[in-house]
Parts: sequence; C-alpha cells; structure tokens
Amino acid sequence: MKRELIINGKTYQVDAVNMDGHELSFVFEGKDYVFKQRKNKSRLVITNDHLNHVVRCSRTARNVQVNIGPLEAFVELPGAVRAKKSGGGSGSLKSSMPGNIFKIFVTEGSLVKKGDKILILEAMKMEHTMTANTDGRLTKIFYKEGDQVEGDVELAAITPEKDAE
Amino acid sequence: MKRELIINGKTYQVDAVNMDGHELSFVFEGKDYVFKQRKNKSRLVITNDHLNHVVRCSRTARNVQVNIGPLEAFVELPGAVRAKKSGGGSGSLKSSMPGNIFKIFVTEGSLVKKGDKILILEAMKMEHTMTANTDGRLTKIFYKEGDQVEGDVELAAITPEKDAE
Amino acid sequence: MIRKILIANRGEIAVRVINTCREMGITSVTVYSEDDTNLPHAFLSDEAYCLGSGALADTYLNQDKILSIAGQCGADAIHPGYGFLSENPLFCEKVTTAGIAFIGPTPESMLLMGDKITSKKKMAEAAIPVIPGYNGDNQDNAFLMGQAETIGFPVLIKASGGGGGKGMRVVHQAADFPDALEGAKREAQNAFSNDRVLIEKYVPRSRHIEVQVFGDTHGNYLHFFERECSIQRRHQKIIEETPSPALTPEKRAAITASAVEVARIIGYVGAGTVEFIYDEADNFYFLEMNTRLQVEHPVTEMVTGFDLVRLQIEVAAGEALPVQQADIRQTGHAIEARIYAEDPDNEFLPTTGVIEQIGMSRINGVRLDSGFCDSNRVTINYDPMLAKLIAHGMTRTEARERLLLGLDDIPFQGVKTNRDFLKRVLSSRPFNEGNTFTTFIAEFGSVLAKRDYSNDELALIIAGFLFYEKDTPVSADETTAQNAWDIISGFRNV
Amino acid sequence: MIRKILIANRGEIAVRVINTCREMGITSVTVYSEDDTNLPHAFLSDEAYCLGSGALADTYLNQDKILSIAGQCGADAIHPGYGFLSENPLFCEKVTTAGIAFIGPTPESMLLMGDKITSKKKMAEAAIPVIPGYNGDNQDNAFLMGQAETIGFPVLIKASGGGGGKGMRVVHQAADFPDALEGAKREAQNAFSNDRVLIEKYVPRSRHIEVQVFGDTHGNYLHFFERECSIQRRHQKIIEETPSPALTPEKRAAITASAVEVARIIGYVGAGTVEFIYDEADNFYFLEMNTRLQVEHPVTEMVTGFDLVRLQIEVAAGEALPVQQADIRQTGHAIEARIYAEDPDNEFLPTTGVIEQIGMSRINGVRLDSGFCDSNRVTINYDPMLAKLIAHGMTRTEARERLLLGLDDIPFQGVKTNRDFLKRVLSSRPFNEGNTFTTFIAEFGSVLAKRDYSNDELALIIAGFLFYEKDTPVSADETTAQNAWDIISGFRNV
Repeated sequence: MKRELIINGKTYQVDAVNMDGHELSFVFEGKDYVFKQRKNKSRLVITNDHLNHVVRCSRTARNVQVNIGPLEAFVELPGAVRAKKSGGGSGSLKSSMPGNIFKIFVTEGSLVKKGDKILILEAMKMEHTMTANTDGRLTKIFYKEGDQVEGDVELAAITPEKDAE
Repeated sequence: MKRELIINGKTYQVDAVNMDGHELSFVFEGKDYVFKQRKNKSRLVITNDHLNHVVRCSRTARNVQVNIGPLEAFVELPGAVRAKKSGGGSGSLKSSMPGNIFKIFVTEGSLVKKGDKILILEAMKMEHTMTANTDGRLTKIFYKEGDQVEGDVELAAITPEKDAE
Repeated sequence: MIRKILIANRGEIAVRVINTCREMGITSVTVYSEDDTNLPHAFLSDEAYCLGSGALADTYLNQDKILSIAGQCGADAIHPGYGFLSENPLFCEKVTTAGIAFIGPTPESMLLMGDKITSKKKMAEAAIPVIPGYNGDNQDNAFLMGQAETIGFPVLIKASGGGGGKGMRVVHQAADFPDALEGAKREAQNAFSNDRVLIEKYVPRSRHIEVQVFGDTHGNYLHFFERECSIQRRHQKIIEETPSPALTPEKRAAITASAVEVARIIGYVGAGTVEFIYDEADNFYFLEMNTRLQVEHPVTEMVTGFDLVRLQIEVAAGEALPVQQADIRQTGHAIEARIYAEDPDNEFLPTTGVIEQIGMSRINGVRLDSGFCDSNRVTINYDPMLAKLIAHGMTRTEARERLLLGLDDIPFQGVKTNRDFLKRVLSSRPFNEGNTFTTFIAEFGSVLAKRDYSNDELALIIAGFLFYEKDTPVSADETTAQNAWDIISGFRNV
Repeated sequence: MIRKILIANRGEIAVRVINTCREMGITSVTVYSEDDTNLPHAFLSDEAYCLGSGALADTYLNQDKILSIAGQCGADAIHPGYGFLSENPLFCEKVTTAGIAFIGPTPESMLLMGDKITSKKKMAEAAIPVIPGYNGDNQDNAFLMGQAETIGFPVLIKASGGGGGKGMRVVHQAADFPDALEGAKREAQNAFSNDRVLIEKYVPRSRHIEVQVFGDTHGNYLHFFERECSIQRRHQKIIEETPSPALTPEKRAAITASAVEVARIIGYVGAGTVEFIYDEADNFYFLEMNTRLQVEHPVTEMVTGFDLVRLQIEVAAGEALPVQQADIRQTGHAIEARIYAEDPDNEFLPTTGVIEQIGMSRINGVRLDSGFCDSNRVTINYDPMLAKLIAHGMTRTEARERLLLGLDDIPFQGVKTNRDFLKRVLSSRPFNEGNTFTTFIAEFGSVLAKRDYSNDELALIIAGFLFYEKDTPVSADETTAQNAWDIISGFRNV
C-alpha cells in the first residue's frame, strides 16, 4: 500500500506499507524499515532491531502531534489537507493568530496596496497588525470589530486588479 | 436510600443517600452532609461548602481504594463481602501472603496443636511459617508443595476435636 | 501568625503559592474565573471561590469581589502573585485597611517604584547609576519626540505603569517614532489602564541582570544573588539563569551591593527584584525595581535552597528574615525555560487549543511549575505562558543538558508551543559560550533555525503515526473534523 | 571513554542508571525477563533485550546470557546495579576478561569484603574498630552454638554471602538458637546459593550509620559523608537520611575518616559504602563494606549535589575523581522512604496486584525513583520494593514535612503498600527528635499504630466512593469479581 503523509508541512511518499499484527514494514526514500509494537494500555513503544522508542501521539483539530524522544512532528489529517487546499486564494488575508478583531481600518470595496494596514488582531493583551499581502480591491471582510476568530482563518479577500494603483 | 459500607474492615451505615446530578447528600452518624462534584475527564474533585477535595479511586479485585489527600481507605465491594462471609470457619488456615508453598510439615488426617508448624510460604525470596491456629485434626490440605497461592485463601482446614491431645 | 491565605491570582503562580502554603500548614484559598474551573489552581487549593465570568476587571482584577471573598472565608493574608493586582498600591491599601496582611511591600514602595519617574530620580540622588532618559509628566507626542532626539536614537518607549513587554517599542530612527508611540500608548492603556510612557536610551547589546532582594520589618536587607534574563523575544524573557555567566566575583559583589542599597534607601519590605542593564563594557545601570515575586524566582530557589514564597509569608507575618547574608550561597547553576503557547515560526504569535498530554520529566534536578494539567483549554483571554521548566546542576553545562532533556519529556501535546525553539536556543553555541545579550534572538537567528529531520528520523515518525492510527483511526473530512472540534470544545463547560 | 553501557539489573536501579546515561549521552542497554516486558526499565533505555522467562538463574542471574548480549550489542561497560550480580567476583572477572569495563570495584575488593571473615580481620589489623563475633570456616551447628555462647547473647546470625535482611536472625537466648540457625541457613542458601553464616554480638539499641566512599584508579579516596539508616523492619532499611541526627561535627570527622581509611587500605575503586554500628555511648564499629551503589544513595546525591552514578562511570572509564574532598559539602537535609508492596498490619508480609495509579508529587525538592509505572503488575517473583521517595529541604524538619506531603501525592493505588506506615513513622515524635535506633519499630510500636478516622473524614471517604461508584459501577459478586480479576490478570501477557 502507498501512503502520502504531510509531516511538518512537507509531503512524503511511503511505499509498500504493510501492517501485520504488531509488525509494520514500509519503504521510505528507497530504504526498507521494519518496526514492532509493544503496547500496554495507552503507552506505545515501538522498536526496530532492539532500539526502543516511546511514542506519544495526540490528536488536535487538524493534526496528530507525534513526539518521539527529541523528535516532534505534526502529521496532517487527510481531510484537513483537502480542506486547506480548497481554502482561500493568493489574495486572501488569514488570521495570524486566534484573537479578537480589535480594529478594522478599511471598508469593503476599497482599493488597498500591499503593506496597507487592514486590521488589528488582539489576543492575550497583545496586538498584531495585519497588512494587505497584495495590491488589489478589498472585496470582502468576513468579520466585524469585536468578533473572536481562530488562527489561520480567512478574514478578508483581496482581488488583485490591473488598475489597482 | 440506606447504604452499608465496609471501610477499612469496619461496617458503617449511611442514611438518606440521595444523588441528584452533581450533588450528593446523606446522613452519617446523625449529621447531614452535602457534596458537589466537579469532574473533568478522569479527574474527580468534590467540594463541600467551598472546600476542595481531589479524589482518586482505583478498583482492585476486592476493594475500591480511595485516596483523598492524606486519607486512604479500602471500601469493600458488596459481592466480595458476601464471599468472605461464606468462607472457611474458625479452624481454617489462610495464606498470610501470596506466595509459593515451599514446604508442608504435616499430612492430612493428623492431629495438630495450636502453634504447630503446618507449612512454609515463600515469596520474594522470603519465608513465612504458618502455624495451626487451634488444636484439632487437619482434615484437609488444599495445595501441595510447589503450588502458587494468592493471599488470604484457605490453605488447610483444621477441625477442633474434643480428644485432640 | 498567618493561618489562611487568599491567593489573588491564577495559573502557575497560584499553584506555586498553594504548594508553599501546603508545606507550611497554612490553609490556601484560591479564586477562579468560570473559564478556569478545570485549571489546577481552582482545585489544588484547600478552598476555592468562583469569580464568575467576563472581562478581567470583573474577575481577577475585581478588587471588591476579591476583598469580599477574603472576608467571607476569613483569610488573614492575601498573596497577589505577579501581574494582576500585585503592584497596585490602591488594592494593597484596601487590603491592609480591611485588617488583612498584604504579602508584598508597602503601598509607598509600590508607588515609588511603580512610576519609573520618581524611582530613577531617587536612585540617581543616592548615587546608584541610572540609564539616561525622560521620565516626565509631559506626555505630549511632539514633546516626547523632542526628548527622544535629545537622548539620541535608538531609544526605548516603555509604559510607565507595567512590564511584560506590553507597551514597549524600540525606535531606531525619528521617522518611526510617531507610530511606535501611538502603539505603545494604546497597548499600555489596554494592559494597565494607564497610557503614560517614558523614553530611555536603548543600549543595543546589553544583558539584563537583576538581583533578588528581601527586606523585613526589622530593618534587615538581604540579597539572594543575581539572575541573568537576557534571552528575550518581544521584550519578554524566555530563558533565565543564575549565576550570570557574565559576572566576575568582583562585579557580582558590586551589583548585589547596589541592589541591597536600593532596598535599604526605600525601606523595602518583602521580596523585590532590582533590574539592571549590563553593557558590554561591564557597566551596570539601574533600570527598575519590581515590587513582587518574579516569574523567574525558581532559579534563585534552586541555587540558594531557600523557598522565597515561604520567606515572603514569614516577613508578612512580621517575622525577621531567618537568615544572615553570609548563610546565603550559590550552589551549582540553574536555568529556567518558559513554555509559551505561541508559534516561534509565526512571529511568536499566541496559539490556542486543548492540552492533551503535558508529560513529566524523569531527570533529577528538574522542576516543572505548570498552571495547566492534561485536558485543560488554552484560550486567548489570558497570558500565553503555560509553564516553566527549571533545571539545576552542579555546573552551567549540567543544568543546560538537564533542561534540554527535561524539555524533551514535556511535549505539551495539543497546543503549539515554543518548546522546540527553546531547545534550539539552549543547544546553540552562543548560549553555550554565555554570549547572551538581549539581542540574542535577532543576532543569532540563523543559528536558531529549525533543522530538517533525516530520513531515518522521518521513518521513525511515520512508524509512530501509523501505529497510532491503527488503534485510533484519524481523518479530518468536514464531518469528523467538526466532531473532533466539538468534543474538544465540550471540555470547556464541563 | 565509555559510549555504551549494558545495565544488568531491573526496576528502579536500572531506570536510575538509564537516566544518568541519558544525561551523559551514553547509549543505555537493558535486559528484561518476559514478566518485566511492561516495566519502565524495559522500554526507557535506548536498547533492550529479552532474557526469556524462568527462574532468576535463567534471567537476571544468567551470566553467560548477559555477557553474550553485551557482546552482541557492543557494550563497552556493564553496570550491575545493586543485588543480583553486583557483588559477584566471578561475574566481574568474566566481564573484564571479555574486554568490557565492569562499573564497580575489582574482584579482589569484592572477595575481601564479600566474605565477612577476612574483611573484619583485615580491618582489625588496621586498627579500625570491629564488632566482636565469629567469622570462621567451621559451620558445624554445635560449634556455632558454642561461639554464640562465648560472644554472649543476644547474638545476630547473618548470611556471609549477602544482605537485605535475608538469612538474618536475632537470637536472645540459647534455646532459640538451633531453629534460628536452620532458618537463616536455608534462606541464605535460597537467596545467595551459599548457606555460610557468621555470628556476631547484637547491640540492641544501636544506630546504623554508613559512609559513602569513592576511590579511583589514580589513588584518590573521598567520602561523601554519612547516611543514617536505623529505621528498619525485618532487618531491612525503610527510611534513610543524611546528615545523621546523631553525629556531632567531631564524630562525623572521625567516622568519615575511618571509612576513607577502609577504602585506602584495600585500594578500593568506585562507589562503596562502609557500614558502622553506632551505639548509645557514641562508639562506632565497622560492620561491613558494600562494594556497590546502595539503594539509599539518592539522599547523598541531594545533599552533596553529586550524581554518584556519573562518578561511577567516570571512574570506570579510568578518569580521576573530578573533585577534592574540600569541595564536597552537605547542604540541607535529605530523607528517603522506601515504598514496599507489603502489609504493615500483617507482619510486613509481601502483597501483589496491579498498580493502577502511582500519582506524582508537586512538592519542590521531592524525587521519586520508581521501577514501576501505571498498570504494571507486582508479582511474587521479585523484591517487593516498588519505589523510593526522597525529599530534600534546608533543615531536617523541612525535608521530613516535604516527604510526608510527597507520600500523600503517590498513593500507588492497586497494591497494598507500607506508605501509610512510613507516614506514621515520619510524623512520630521519636523520629522527629532523632531518637532513631534499629529497634525503633519494636520500641515505638504503640506510637506507630494506625489512628481511626473521624466521622467527618469517613463522610468524605463515603462521598468520594459514592461519586466514583456512580460513574464506575462496582460490585463483586462471584461473576464480576472473577471478570475483574481476569481483566487485571490479562495485562500480564499483553
């Protein structure tokens, strides 16, 4: 079986994935790997040859966070990947962090230049100014002042225009 | 509702037990008690008035172990109580600990005196000699040398006899 | 004698105070907002009262509500922690007027040190070296611009009323001054309800070195040595240590003597921290005094062996400090790393989520001061600091290595944190060499970049994920992702 | 240079060595019996090998199997922990013959100190005070009885070949001697494959005081001060501390000097412990030397700041001890409590079961060295010690209070332990007053009795149980009890 996994934002191909009871084998970047599982209640230990690796995994909304000793990785969930791909285009303005919309400087329909202040997000008593990432027309603002938003959601749409000057 | 609970080996009556959502009330030794529950996942916090008590409970084969701050109690399970009551009589010899039957000194049918060595139990490289708890006839030995036993199980039966001298 | 303490704070510092109360046999009382019902400070105390929900002004900053709870529960002292009401002289006065001991300095000390103007003036008079700057009443924008030009760029704009990097801006040239001033004032207003700012000379390559001092009501003034807190992002400390790798025994003697002198001049009572700017030529300048316990106090505790919260409580009870200066020694080295819910790869902006698994370290000499436990939610309503991990060792190298391993043991799964970034700082060569200036992160950005994993490391991660997935099917199409989110959100109101 | 260490042990001491390897960047290799597959030492190491199942002789005492694993994995050193093969000179020789470093003393030191006969002779020659006794080859029962009468009752019968209270009997009168001798010999044979015993004068009210010493291959001999281990049940230590409350500075200087002299006389290499009997008249007598790390070594680590396992590894690598005697200081006080799976209300006999919840302490200065983690099974096949909790404080009182609170935090639910008994000892007045003799438990039995709970306390327990029962229906009629037991037993083979 082939698998495609997005780990820390990069896409990797895993080939010949085979799970046989407590044994897993696969091919990655041309090399064969075999791992065994030793599980007791919620604790997961995997071994290759005699090497021990204690694996801790937790699921968040979009990822599975995997920690193995000093290694930390966020493996994206297949569905989340699709959702992201279908998300806003190049002119969309996404929230830099979860927070409150503290102030909006521009109105829908106005022309903006790259670097213009669009709005201020506020979280944990800290402000963050969001600026236009392209020249164009601000076609839509999805929130109003005082709204609370999650991180990485589309706040406004900017349509690049030829005459945007 | 009335409840009878055996806590650390003693029996207690609890009256007017009423569980209403997150609120519990009962009468114990003539005094009214009201407790509220604050539960998050596996953590159980109970409060009376504004006093916090973090409760930890684990079930073992015969008890629920309850720890609340410095308090520790073993609350017997109703079934276990009955089982115990129906167990061997006064002349029965129960294992003092889990272990192996290392040596048996007497044979079935022989007469024994209180204090006579019956057998040696061995656990964790340590010996414990079990002696007769009454004068009488050793009517039954339930195990043989080399057997492994749990703690507090009947090992042998001694029937008190008038002529046991 | 203090028998019952109300802790007017939340998170790790509230838990910290609970622990010492527990050791001293003092009843601890905590307060918590409805959002915080499942946080440890709400249930680890002996007694807890809900402050309801709403803005900070309605909960942790609601002086009347807190005072009324103190009266209701019969507390004989209030510990304010740090932040919140800890440096508020009005609150302090209200507390003492109500016949309750305030575990902290007098309102006079707070007033003096809280406004940076008079404090610097007073220190300069007493021949304590101070940094050049303008600390005046005139808050006119144009006037402040003029002052900046007189001092000479680069300058630092700082909120008079607070700390923690809020309302603070470095300005390198006159053209950037007006915008920076406006932003600083607005942040200051939001954070401290006071938009007053001061301007001072910015020393670009300097160290932040501070001295822990203590005074009592019997005229004793002691220091518990220094802490170096130069590793900062957005003017907020993220790694602190003691001893400072920069100080010679002579400089240590000089800077600690200055700090004790500051405490003595103002008749300081309780725990305080005198902060200095330490430049490349080994000059130090008085910066400010924090009239409360600091976030980074554990490194001092681990190196001196004293419980600073216990000393605070004893001093507030009117006892004399139970120790002489000569009995306070530095043994070994301690380093603290602050775990923030933030994304170092996204300008250190805050993150949120549910903490699924904190983890726990098995390394000796490692201490975790956490305000959260498993399945707690991190929201945008409070400070993004989740916990502090502190490691002690016989040498700086040992402390550093223990801290690095300790950080591996506490992944704080579920919320993006700065943990990996902290590891990169701690394992970098400049940190190892003690080349620690407040510009550290900007200066050594390239050294601090995340490295790519090798193929064998990636294979291990892939294997871990696939085994996990086998027992816990994961996918995030619209429906299940929504469900997962609902489940997580559900914890909030349980 | 040592890069890879095989740890030939199990449980908490194996985990202890893993931790230091981790800090030193050394690869750790562990071995485990099939029964122990889920114990921490089997998975916290970098590399692990299964020893199969069966008797100890087939697993942890199987010298050939362990040596073959060491060869297979390329270990350059073996750490034997304590017990098992740690004091076996033959094993030590096999290891060094195979070109692998043995982390411990030379076989000659082991031989000398392992048999109590020659060791006492040698010490007496060197003017080290020794306890009167018979240590000869003649093991004839009647002859030994004669020796006991010559020494004068009470006497102590002890196994020559080992420790841990196995094969040990106190005999108060001649009539009890034959039975006691027979039992001691049989236990000795089972535990150490050697039924040889020695007889010595029993000092009824004495303290057990021992000194941690270290030698290296460069002729340096150091001590790391004393430990007092007087609180014992069945001749096995359960509470240990340092400094000893009994020693004056002069006595401390004398006893540590004697211990260093013992190490010097025999050219000792590595970590060793010289044990003394300390009587009511402040005389001390050499008892024996343990040529390995002790169970109670953490109290020394907490008070001196040194990692003794690190020093062992450095010495085994041929390095000189990195410290001078004057740099080793006692800072504060540390107390250790050993958690045993045993029932203090049933003659301290062992118990078994599945550990459901260990818990974890939030108290500063508290360290848990555990060989078990949640859901591990405790069986009758191994030593009943589950873990050690160690607390450090600036004073003995602070350490004691921290240890008491720490014990509350780790209920080790699921298996009956001696935890509550340890708390009763630590909170008793005689312990508080340092009135600590090896007869402590017998002498103060009435003080150590379990107190009854008040009605309010019982009500709290009842409430806790009823809330738990609501979400987790419990009952133990024949069927469900059997099921519950099956479920628990099932873990064993997972």
